[in-house]
Amino acid sequence: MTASRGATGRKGEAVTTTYLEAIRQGIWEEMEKDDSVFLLGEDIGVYGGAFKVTEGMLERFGASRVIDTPISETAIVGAAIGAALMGMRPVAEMQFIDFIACAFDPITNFAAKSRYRWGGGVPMVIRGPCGGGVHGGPFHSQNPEMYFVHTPGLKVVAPATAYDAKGLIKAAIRDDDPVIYLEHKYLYRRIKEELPKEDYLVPIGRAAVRREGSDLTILTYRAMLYPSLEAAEVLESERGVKTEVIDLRTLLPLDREAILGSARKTGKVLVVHEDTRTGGIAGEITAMINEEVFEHLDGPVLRVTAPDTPVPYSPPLEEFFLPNKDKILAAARKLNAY
Amino acid sequence: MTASRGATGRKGEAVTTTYLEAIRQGIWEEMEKDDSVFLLGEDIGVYGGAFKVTEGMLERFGASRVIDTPISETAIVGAAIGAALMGMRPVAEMQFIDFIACAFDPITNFAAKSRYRWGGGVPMVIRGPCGGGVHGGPFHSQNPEMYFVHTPGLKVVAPATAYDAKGLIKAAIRDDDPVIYLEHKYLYRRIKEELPKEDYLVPIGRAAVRREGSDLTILTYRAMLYPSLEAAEVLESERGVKTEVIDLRTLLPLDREAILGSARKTGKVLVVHEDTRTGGIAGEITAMINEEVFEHLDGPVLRVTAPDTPVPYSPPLEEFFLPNKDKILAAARKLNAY
Amino acid sequence: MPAKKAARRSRKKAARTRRSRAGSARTTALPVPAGPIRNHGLPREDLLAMHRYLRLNRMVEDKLTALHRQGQVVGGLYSSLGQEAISVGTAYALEPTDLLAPMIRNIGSLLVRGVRPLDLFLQFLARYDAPTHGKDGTLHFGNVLKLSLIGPISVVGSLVPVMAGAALAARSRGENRVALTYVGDGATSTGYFHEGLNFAAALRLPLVLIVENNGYAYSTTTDRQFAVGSLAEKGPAYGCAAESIDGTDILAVHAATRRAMERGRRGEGPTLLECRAMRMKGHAQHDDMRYVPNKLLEAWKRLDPIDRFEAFLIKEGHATKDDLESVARAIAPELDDAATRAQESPLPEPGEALRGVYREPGYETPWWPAA
Amino acid sequence: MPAKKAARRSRKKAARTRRSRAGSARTTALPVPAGPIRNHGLPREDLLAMHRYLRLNRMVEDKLTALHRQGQVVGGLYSSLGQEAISVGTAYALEPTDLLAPMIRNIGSLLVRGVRPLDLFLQFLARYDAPTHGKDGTLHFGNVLKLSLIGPISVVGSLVPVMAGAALAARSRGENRVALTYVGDGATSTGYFHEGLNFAAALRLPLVLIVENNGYAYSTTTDRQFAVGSLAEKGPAYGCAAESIDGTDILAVHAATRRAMERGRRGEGPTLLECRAMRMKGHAQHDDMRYVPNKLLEAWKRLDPIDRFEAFLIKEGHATKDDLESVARAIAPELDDAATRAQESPLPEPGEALRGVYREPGYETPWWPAA
Ligand SMILES: Cc1ncc(C[n+]2csc(CCOP(=O)(O)OP(=O)(O)O)c2C)c(N)n1
Ligand SMILES: Cc1ncc(C[n+]2csc(CCOP(=O)(O)OP(=O)(O)O)c2C)c(N)n1
Ligand SMILES: [Mg+2]
Ligand SMILES: [Mg+2]
Repeated sequence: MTASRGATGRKGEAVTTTYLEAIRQGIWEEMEKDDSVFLLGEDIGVYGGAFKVTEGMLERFGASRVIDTPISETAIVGAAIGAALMGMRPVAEMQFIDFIACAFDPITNFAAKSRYRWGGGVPMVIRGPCGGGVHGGPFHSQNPEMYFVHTPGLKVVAPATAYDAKGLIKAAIRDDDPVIYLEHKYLYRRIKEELPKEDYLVPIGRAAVRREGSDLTILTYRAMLYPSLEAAEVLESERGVKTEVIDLRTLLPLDREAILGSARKTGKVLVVHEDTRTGGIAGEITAMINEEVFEHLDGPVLRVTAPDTPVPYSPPLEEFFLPNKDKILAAARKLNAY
Repeated sequence: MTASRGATGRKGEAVTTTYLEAIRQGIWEEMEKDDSVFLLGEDIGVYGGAFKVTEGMLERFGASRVIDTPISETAIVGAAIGAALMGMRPVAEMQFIDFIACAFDPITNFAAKSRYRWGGGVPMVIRGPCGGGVHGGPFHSQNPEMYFVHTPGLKVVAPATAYDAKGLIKAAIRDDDPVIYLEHKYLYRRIKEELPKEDYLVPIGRAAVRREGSDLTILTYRAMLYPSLEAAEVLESERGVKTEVIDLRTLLPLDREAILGSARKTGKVLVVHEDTRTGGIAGEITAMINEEVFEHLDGPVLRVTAPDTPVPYSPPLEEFFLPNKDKILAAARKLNAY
Repeated sequence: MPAKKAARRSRKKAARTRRSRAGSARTTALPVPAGPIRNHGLPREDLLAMHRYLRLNRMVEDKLTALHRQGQVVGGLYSSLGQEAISVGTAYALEPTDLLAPMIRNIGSLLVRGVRPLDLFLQFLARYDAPTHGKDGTLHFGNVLKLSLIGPISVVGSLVPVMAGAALAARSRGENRVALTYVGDGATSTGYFHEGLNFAAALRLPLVLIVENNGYAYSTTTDRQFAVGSLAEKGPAYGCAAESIDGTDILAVHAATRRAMERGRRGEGPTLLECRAMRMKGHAQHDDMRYVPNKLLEAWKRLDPIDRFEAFLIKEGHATKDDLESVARAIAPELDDAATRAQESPLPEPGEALRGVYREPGYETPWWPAA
Repeated sequence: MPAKKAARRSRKKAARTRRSRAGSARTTALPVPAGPIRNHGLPREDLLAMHRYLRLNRMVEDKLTALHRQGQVVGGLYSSLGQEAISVGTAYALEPTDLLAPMIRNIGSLLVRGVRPLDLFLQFLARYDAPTHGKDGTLHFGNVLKLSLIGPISVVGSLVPVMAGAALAARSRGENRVALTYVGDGATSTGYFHEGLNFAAALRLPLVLIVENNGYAYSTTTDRQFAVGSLAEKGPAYGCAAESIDGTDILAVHAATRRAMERGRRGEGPTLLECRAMRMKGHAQHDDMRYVPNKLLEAWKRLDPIDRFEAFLIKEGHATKDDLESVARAIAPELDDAATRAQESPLPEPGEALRGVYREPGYETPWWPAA
């Protein structure tokens, strides 16, 4: 098994890489490059991870760099902090991101505040599968980003594409501050693309324009990029609304320039997120836009989000819960009417 | 020692009650009234609590209703959940609210989601001292409200006055859902007022207009009410800007009617919070106002907040960190210029 | 085996384990040889009732597996194959008013407590008439008032302090109820386990904490989870009684649970009960458990809890082979019927997703009485 | 006392404690009678150096108390009075490259590690030249590269997994360094303690975990925190060595730390070392500790760690009374000078509040080398 397992497609096909494989490749390459990078988490070694993100790594890098831990999220993160303070670059996996709640104190009180307090930098990555759409129910579907976006000292990234999944995990590992890397399990095997052969990074803090437009801006990230793009397509083809779609990619720090620039250009901004509504990142973005480019707004900043409930389990409930193309279209039409 | 300890002032003086004593009275009255109410936390019994909020309660209600626990925030909240599911009404103290991070999983994954999932209501209160201004440093000064405002299934209250401190703790205890009650340690003994003799509640979910005005609205809560009122005074006396000051009191659910009504009336809204900026509640309020009353806005919704850093320790740093009257005035003047 | 003796014995074993471990390939240990099943005075009707629950446990799970293969089950499916004696033996030992909280593999405990197979199928098929209206799946539900049953969440270990609190509530109301719940070997590494058990011990709460040591936490062998040989060694650290018992012997499980309950009712605080067994299937349906050595599975297969109990019942003259087979024959059509009814039952209406986050007067959850 | 024996003995004691507790008023136990201090072969210069650190520890705290009374200390002030032998004995046992992380009462450990009284005064007075630039107070700072020192946070127990991780990092780089940190009796109830110690034990990390059992967690007596008599009983639950020692005997502390370090370096994993002492002041300056019975304080006062060690030094002929007094005389002006310098040192500029949340090239923290 090699790092490029996923990069060799069936004969004759273009070589495409899944989102999951992209994360794996990114970690693999950083492990090859830098001895101070190591992994810890539950079932990441012998089993290769619940979703197989770390498959083959134990065999390649050995048990001292790929550490199967007890079920101890607090100790996993705590130990990662200790190792990071020593100059290592640990990458800790949460088997499902929902269990990051068990490590909330070491993340928010220890890791996030360490550098500010005494200069003790914590170059650590915590990653794990987020999000719904696979009927995981309330404890295997959450989107915890705002807990960390509201914690100064952390960085938070949330890739939507295979390219970014790889580029961001590599950037996160090389970053000198603690990065919460929030991947989406729904995208793991559904999203693929051809990746560059050479080493590349996606810089933390930079959004990407996925589709240019001048009439309306959709700001979104992670899995919601796809229904947003579909909606943009419909808006343009059916109504002639030239819709810009921006993939935030990094949630902390937000790419102010990209957000404000597009808002200034279109004057109409819709924020779409899978996370629940109240206290979601749409609020932060709306505040930022109000403060900086209010006079350019032709309508209110609107949002399409999950409602304020736990993530329900039964398919009709979860479908109702998740934002989708139609909900985005409805909001965009409302906004467009301004 | 009696519940009304604080209610008997020095001879001849009006009978005033401190904010701290008001919380204590509220708990005491609910303990007297309802056998299912009990307290648990660190040093709340023999010692009466690090800030003496539960002073005298062990003597009055006995060790089975005032429980000194081990240093186990997860178990404190976990046990409170178990007892609440059994129909009790536990009130758990966090010695400093900063340590609530150690109970993040039981609060957000267990308590908040229980009723939704299977009807298992969790009538529980978690309370503790928040906020800065006393040089407590990064771990004794935090304002953790947004972690809970972003968690569907919880309610979050944050009193600014002694009247509300008492009325809200009583309402929280009687509430059938989990309530995070976030008191401010700076106000404990600095704020007093005369309280009604009779039993009263402050309903959860209702803001209070602290000062009426028609030109500009300041939305704020807890300790920031006071510099906001001072600023409003200056605005009106020096500039003739009739400034409305609304004390949110409850952060989840927000009082939409009060917020939107005032925004509609004045068209200029400033949100002031002591919590850090990015992901703070100002964002949520800005989004709500954008969505609902955008056409009534005469200027952007602006915010005055703490910056995105841990709470620093040294007095000049903490003073610089905290919002104050002058910062509010500066933002209000900017807003007023629209 | 009384706590101290167990702890001493297992400590010796631990020392041995540690010594041997350094060199050898890391794996979960083979079962210790099982002693004969012994009846501690249970009448025949109890023995047969327990047998029926064991069989029901297994057949409900077989049915769920079949439904899963047909794509009917929403989400994951966990199995208790090989561990049924733990669920059934512990739950059967309780009085109906004792407080019970299952973890994900304790479907047998729920059956004993009176949850119908239909309720379970509705849950796994995520139907509106399920105990959660389809908002959550698997065994994630409870009913405190009618069944003294508290529902779990996925986070392992979380029930330990919750059940300590439930026991506390009962005691403070003068009710003489014990609280029983489960953790796996893996879950003993959580802060929840530690804080909850210590809290119960410090407050002398009647908590019976069953540790199902099934050799694995997902793919992780016990020697990579902790450095003790037996999890009963953890009891003395909390000043609480501990025993390590054969979890494939339902009567041993039942008897030990009874001892623990009595300790609890006498005010002696919690008991930690390690029940040793093997997880005979993967972590969940998707897991082919390639990581488990065959010889381990074979050794444990000889200790199948139902086979062992049936042999005992026959040998002791409580039942004939045919009696026992007729139990399965009687259960099968019941389960077919329940499965059909579940499949015919409607999914929830989408708008149900928005209801019941907070108390809503008038809104009914099927398993929780309106206040 | 070797681990097993200690655990057994303290278990017996626990049983006794539990029995007696039900009836009696709840309180922390009186000290067990102390044995004589014995030298395990340390040369005189080490003995005198340790004595000097003990004295320095106490005098630095006395100075801080004086500064606190003058309103110069920003925020709370914690004391290690009665516990100095634990900080000094453990830290002195380490090699300079061994990893050390103090908790709030371990000012003595920092002094041994080379932190100057001036640095401490600057911290407590929240000055710009303090190790944290005034962003945090007390002992909340570290310096990994120059002092192998990791800084704590207020959350008790949190250093346990952090130091396990530090030990792991060192091991993975082939460095033979042990990691040592502290918890109080109260902090043993945290999930951090459990997960961290178990993690270290499962990975066999060279962690030396000192439990300072000073009878109280703030106002809470040990019997309301846990149901064991000695915290060394917790060791076997993790499969790790444990000892319970007299924390007022600096040489016993030193020797036990050395044994633990050797175990760690031999690859035998962590050691739990309970050091028994008494917190002779309130939880912090504001606390008059009305809740502590006088007779408890009196009993422990007779076990003052400095008095005991001085009596030993005199008795064994290592020093005269005057030698020892001259130590204090030499320290006093140094501290006066350091305090004056700290008081004359500037507070941070307000804008400093915004700096250093993330890595900022060019921004220097005094105690952390720029990358
Ligand atoms: C705190 C937490 N971390 C991770 C998980 C993911 N997870 C689910 S079950 C499991 C293994 C549990 O092992 P064990 O406790 O031995 O129980 P078993 O599955 O063997 O019954 C893991 C890691 C979880 N549910 N909770
Ligand atoms: C997790 C956590 N909860 C609560 C506190 C508040 N607190 C600070 S010190 C203390 C008591 C600590 O007792 P112990 O561990 O025995 O240490 P000692 O003060 O006796 O040295 C408490 C409750 C804290 N710092 N961390
Ligand atoms: Mg297991
Ligand atoms: Mg203590």
